[in-house]
Amino acid sequence: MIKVLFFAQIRDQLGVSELQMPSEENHDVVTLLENLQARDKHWLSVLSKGKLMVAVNQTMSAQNEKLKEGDEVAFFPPVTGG
Amino acid sequence: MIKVLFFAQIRDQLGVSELQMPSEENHDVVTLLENLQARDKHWLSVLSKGKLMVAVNQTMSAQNEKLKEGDEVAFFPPVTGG
Amino acid sequence: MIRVQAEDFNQQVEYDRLCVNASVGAIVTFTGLVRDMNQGEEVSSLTLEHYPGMTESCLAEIVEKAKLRWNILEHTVIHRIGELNLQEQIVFVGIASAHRQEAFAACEFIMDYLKTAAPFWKKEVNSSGKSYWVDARESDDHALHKWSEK
Amino acid sequence: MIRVQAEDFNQQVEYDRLCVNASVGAIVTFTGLVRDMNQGEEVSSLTLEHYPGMTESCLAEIVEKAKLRWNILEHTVIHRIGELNLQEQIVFVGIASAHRQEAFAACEFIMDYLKTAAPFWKKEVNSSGKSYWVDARESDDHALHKWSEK
Repeated sequence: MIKVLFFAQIRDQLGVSELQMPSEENHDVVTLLENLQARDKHWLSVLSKGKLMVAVNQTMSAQNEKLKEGDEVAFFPPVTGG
Repeated sequence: MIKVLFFAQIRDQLGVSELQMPSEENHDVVTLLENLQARDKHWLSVLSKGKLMVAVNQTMSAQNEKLKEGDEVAFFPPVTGG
Repeated sequence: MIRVQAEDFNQQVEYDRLCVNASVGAIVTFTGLVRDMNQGEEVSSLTLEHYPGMTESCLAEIVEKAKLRWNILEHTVIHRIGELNLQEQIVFVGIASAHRQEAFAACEFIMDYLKTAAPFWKKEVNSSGKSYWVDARESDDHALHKWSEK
Repeated sequence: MIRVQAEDFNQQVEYDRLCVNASVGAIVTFTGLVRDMNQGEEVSSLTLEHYPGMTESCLAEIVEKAKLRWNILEHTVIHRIGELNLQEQIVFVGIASAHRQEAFAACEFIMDYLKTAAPFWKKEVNSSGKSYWVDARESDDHALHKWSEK
């Protein structure tokens, strides 16, 4: 499985902070994102608007990053710390 | 009279920290400097070598700055604080 | 030293940690505070969320990048999380170097990267009690440009 | 606040003075220390001479110049005089602003000008007990260029 995390307004809007997705059907970030967007209209809307950042195994990643069993993928809005 | 001050290595080398010069014969900084250099070979040498900075009434000044009775003129090497 | 913590920190304690040895000639510190106005809203408090684990490794990576460019003798990066009130300290970056130019550059570089790359998010509460997520600022992206030009 | 003094100063006290109000979002501080090596000499102590009267007005003028360029909410400049031992604090510049870019720029600007315009002179004593006046550094003159380019 792939562990998927959401942070900040993405998590608030989806009402979910963490879920598992099968690694077989999600071999890269863009496919995983498409599968999440396909859940329903609300998910599509939340995961399509604005700039979405992605981290794979806690490192900032591109959308074409490959995924494998046990990976941790996080989706979040642009950071606003400091 | 014009009050003349020397700081740091200039003062150490001249062995004088302060003296008075008549304002009548020292109507600008360059004339004052020439009159000081004319004292003897040692004064000429100390007041000719390296970069000499000048302040008139505690403000950094150019060599052509005019002087008047009661002015305070300081000669010192480039600053090294901070 | 890199710390992500809910607790406040003391300036003197953090400063003293940076004076590690007699080669230190310059210490530059940056402290970010919760201020009363942000993006046109009157702020009364904020909550800082982060991505545990990634935050620490991301800050360590930013410091490593700075160390490749400047001679840093000691560094401290502290970022607070959780609820913070008006005027509270949010973030601290302290750099000890032999010379001032290095300390200034490294400190500002780390702040500029932290602002755009470290996984922290601010949710503010305004004076009417409304809470909202803070938008990322374009000026923070622009601030990075000066480091690629050199 | 501008102070020229023989006494040491405390980082926390100076920091607290800069947090004047809730508009402060960023505080940058610079501290210069007596370091063990300078211009190839092993330093054991130094004496700081200054031009009383002119020093204070010169520092005030530098701060005014900075205030024309950046929005500074609070400033502190402290320069010590007299004899200072290895690792002692020499100079402190603290700037409080709404935003970090202003605080960084103003703090570095003030240090760059102080280094080349404020009438202080350092006489060092090296490890063999020899004392000598420190030479001005060309790099300090160069540091001023960045402020005229903008």
